Amino acid sequence: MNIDTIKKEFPIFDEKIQNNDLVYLDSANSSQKPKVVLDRINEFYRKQFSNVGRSVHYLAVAATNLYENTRSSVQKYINAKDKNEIVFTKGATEALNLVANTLGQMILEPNDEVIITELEHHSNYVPWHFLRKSKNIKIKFAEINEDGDVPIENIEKEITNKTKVIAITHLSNVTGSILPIKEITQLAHSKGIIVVVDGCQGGPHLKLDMQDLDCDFYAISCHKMYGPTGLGVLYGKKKWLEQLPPYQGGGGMIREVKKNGISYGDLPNKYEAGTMATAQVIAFDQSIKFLESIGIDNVIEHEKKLIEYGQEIIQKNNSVKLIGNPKNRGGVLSFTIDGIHPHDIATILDEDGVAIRAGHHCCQILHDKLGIPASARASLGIYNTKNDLDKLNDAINNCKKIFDLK
Amino acid sequence: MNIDTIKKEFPIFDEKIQNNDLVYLDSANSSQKPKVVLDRINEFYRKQFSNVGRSVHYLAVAATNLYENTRSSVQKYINAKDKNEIVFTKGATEALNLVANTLGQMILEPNDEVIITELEHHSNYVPWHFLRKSKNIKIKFAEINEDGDVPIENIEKEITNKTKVIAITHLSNVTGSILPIKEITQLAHSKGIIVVVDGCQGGPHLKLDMQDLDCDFYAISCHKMYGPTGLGVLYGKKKWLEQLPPYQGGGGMIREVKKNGISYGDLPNKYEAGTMATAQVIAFDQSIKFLESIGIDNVIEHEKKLIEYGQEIIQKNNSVKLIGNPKNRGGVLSFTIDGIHPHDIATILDEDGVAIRAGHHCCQILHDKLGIPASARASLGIYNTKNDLDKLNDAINNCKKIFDLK
Amino acid sequence: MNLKELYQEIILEHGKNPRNIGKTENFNKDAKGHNPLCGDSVHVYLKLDNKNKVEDVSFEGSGCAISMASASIMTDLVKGKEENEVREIINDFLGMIKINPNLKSKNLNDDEKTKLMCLSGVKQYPMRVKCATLSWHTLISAIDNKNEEINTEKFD
Amino acid sequence: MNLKELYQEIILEHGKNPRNIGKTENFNKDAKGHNPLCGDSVHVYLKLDNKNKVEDVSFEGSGCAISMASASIMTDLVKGKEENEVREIINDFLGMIKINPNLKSKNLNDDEKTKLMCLSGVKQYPMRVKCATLSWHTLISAIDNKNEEINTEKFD
Ligand SMILES: Cc1ncc(COP(=O)(O)O)c(C=O)c1O
Ligand SMILES: Cc1ncc(COP(=O)(O)O)c(C=O)c1O
Repeated sequence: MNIDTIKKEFPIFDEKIQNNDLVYLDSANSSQKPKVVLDRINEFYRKQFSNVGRSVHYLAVAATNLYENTRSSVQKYINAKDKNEIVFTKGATEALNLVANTLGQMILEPNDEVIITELEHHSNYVPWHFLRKSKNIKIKFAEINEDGDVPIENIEKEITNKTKVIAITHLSNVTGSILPIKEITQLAHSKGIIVVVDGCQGGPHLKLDMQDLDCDFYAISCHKMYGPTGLGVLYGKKKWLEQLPPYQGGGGMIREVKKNGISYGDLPNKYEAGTMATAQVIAFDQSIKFLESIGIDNVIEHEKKLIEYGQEIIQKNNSVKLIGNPKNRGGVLSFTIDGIHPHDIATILDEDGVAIRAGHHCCQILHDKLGIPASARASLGIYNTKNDLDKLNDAINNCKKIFDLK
Repeated sequence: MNIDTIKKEFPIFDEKIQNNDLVYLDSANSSQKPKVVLDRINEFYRKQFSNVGRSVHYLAVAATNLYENTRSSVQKYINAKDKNEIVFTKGATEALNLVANTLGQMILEPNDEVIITELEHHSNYVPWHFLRKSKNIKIKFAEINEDGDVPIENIEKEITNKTKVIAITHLSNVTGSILPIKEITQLAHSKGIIVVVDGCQGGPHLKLDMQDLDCDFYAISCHKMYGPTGLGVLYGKKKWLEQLPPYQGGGGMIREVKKNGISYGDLPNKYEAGTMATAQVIAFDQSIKFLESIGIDNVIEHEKKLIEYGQEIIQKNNSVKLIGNPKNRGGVLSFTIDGIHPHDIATILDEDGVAIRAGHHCCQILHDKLGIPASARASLGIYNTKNDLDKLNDAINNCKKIFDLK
Repeated sequence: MNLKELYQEIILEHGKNPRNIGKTENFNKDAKGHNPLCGDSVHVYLKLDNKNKVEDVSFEGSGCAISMASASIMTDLVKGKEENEVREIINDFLGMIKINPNLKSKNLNDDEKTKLMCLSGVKQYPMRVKCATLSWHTLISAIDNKNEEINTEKFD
Repeated sequence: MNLKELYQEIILEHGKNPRNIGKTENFNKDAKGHNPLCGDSVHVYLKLDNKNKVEDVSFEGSGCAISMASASIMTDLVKGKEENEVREIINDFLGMIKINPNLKSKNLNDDEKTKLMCLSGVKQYPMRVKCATLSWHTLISAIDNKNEEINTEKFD
């Protein structure tokens, strides 16, 4: 696999950003997009645009078929049993809200417990917090160990006979820890507990096999997966999506509408109320094809090498502290520098064309636990190279110089 | 104003659709997109892409500014008092769900009444139906008169001291009736009733002036307004958006997150959880600029002439029956032909390159009331011409010939 | 076959004057079908004799010319056939309307095949395939004694 | 001014050794400020004498070099000034950091202006302007006796 060739497929790297070559290390936030995806958006709007599903004219039929093709591609890519287990949402956040809200309507009772982890992104905490407020459920936090991992024992410890849901990230967007979803699901299912996975970082970096993981729900963020913004995917087992109530109401999700009552459509329409992100769904097919053309095993291998290299050079750098030391690390390197606030780091690195993120990365619980207000984060995509990490290290050194650090 | 020049700005009309020039009469479903919007999407992804609001690096700052620029443009375009009264959603359907859900959480009590009309789209009925189920509110339907209008008296009749909300369409997507929102709001506010407007068809066809209409909420569908798919706008008066609870939970909408509690961010973040439709928001600025460059008064005048012409030729055509005869008709002509099912009409018209929609157009209540299972609908956009309507009429005649009608 | 021919050749004949309309007397099986997209609906009534032969069959419903014609042709064709023959014919028709170029059933004679093939033009109009197949799915449901209403959104 | 200069010239001096840290004894006004984006937080304590002059002022907080330096410079500058002079200085600073090229205040001498202008480089980093202004907004809030916490997301 030749990364230079792959990188050439991303038009943004042809640009100079403030006179610098772009060293983009913010892919955990959002990935850049390959040309095929952008061309598809453009072509669809220019030559084939129509709304889907509702009209019988030529363009509408063609658009509907394209839209449903993506559903089938996603189904195959994540190895779901049924095409109707794929629901398009506006993002992973909406997907997680959908799950919490509908489980809250039907399954969760007051005093029931939901286990999340200290690693969770706010998107996998706030929706459950809403239920804590409205339904008086309890939220328990499975703790991280000193490496920033959540060993399965720490989850098992929190399980009681009130536990109804375990909602966990596949790959932490701060420590890079990869959680053993398959084992957690086995444990959970042996006790009749539903497993919801926040797959935002799993999507671009890991092999997605729903039959292997066996989780009940899996949320994907398309814009982190080389796809367009404004799109997410919720995978849900058919038995759940069939029995749970709808989330949003509107056109397209109904069967019959009368003044005194309404019946809802079948899957997948039931969860796709209103006009969907048609062009984005259709273009996302190209993101999947792009990933398939590289092969997820190659992606994983490439990123593994990079992360090992990055870990090595950063660890050697005086006063720089890596956050977490997980057994299995995905493409994220978060760090602090003693005496320099992460926002100052990010601003100074940016001056050298190195784009990283600083802040709590929507993981305030984790940062509180670590006793730091914020951290700096370099995160990888398929287009990154060792050279990018060298530049990161150089920029860190420049930054230290400004602050008179050795 | 020269329509030919305007039409040239829409790349799709350069295409042959099944060997025909495209006569696109399905804009109430979704409008075609001008080149400036498509170019903006492309340019943003290719040269400037980053997620907004969260990182401090150059691209992120630039994207955030572009994103907020659109908010300001929308504010000015609809004459809202404050930029923070503009919330981006995935569509008008989500906007209406947001309003119903949050009013349901805080304002509506069991047995309170919500008035909608018989003209409403499912997107402005199903979200209220959810509250009927969960909170036992009542939904009352203001009736249409024989012209397909909802005169203000018919709304007034339904008001009781239990009425808390009136939720109505600005322009019916079936009869084309334009409702007197300003007067309805005056009436409602004199009794302390909240007014929610479904502005899906108002957006592209009418002058939007929130200070003049004075409604409390207004929902817009960007893809019907020459903008990208997967985007909507909710306008809400600041006093409401400030006091109502959040809708979806996740990254970006919080202030502080602790294990035992969460406080929420201020407007507009509070209602924009998770990664938003960044590229779509940024490109929508071009849709607004495009509309501004033509001038809404010119749009209205052009469409008024067209609709009068269309009404005239359709009314003259034997066996074709126009639906509704509103005092004030926006760009929609729905009709039936005795003896031919609307789906057969649409399929046959499509063969001549005339794209219309057939069905209940997500208005089953209205179709029940009219005693028809479905209707055929031709709807207009800024790019349509008299020639398009002539072709519609010719195609209707071909269709009648096939069915041996005179 | 172009669209005009599709509509003219047979659909109009059946669509305008459908056969077997109404509620078969003493029917012993029935099922309802609904196409939410078009609003087409159909109710199929079936009377099987004690040898599982279709003694009588009829339908009530409203919808487009294609769905009404299809129901009308279908009821004509299955009358007098045995249950397993009917199942085989239904499968053959559904296969033809989706992918197969021709009908293969041995339970249909050439005349009957010609009649059915007039619906084959619907293939070119994918949104309308559901109109053509609604009554057939409903007939299976009636034979199988399924109580749930057939909904075209459920099958592809 | 390039970034290196911005950071080096003054910010480091203040950022690393901020003045007026702690809780002024017998303060009679105070307010808290928070920047949710960065996690910066500041608590300003103010002691006005009976002629509304700033007898003492201090701050507690944590945050980036820019916000700490800004708070440090601010507290130095307003000490000994009268309330309405302080208000005028704050407005002048906020204007300068957003749009104006220079400071115009008559309540600042040239030395004080030079000190403040070292923060002007922040203009080029729009995401960081909020860091530089947090303590200033918080000071207004303290003077005005507003009880609500200042949140940088609230003002542009
Ligand atoms: C009147 C009306 N309301 C609501 C909607 C729903 O809008 P969207 O599908 O963009 O969410 C539509 C469009 O389908 C409409 O015409
Ligand atoms: C682990 C994790 N969960 C959830 C999210 C939220 O995803 P989105 O913003 O696409 O809705 C993100 C990304 O910000 C993430 O990294």
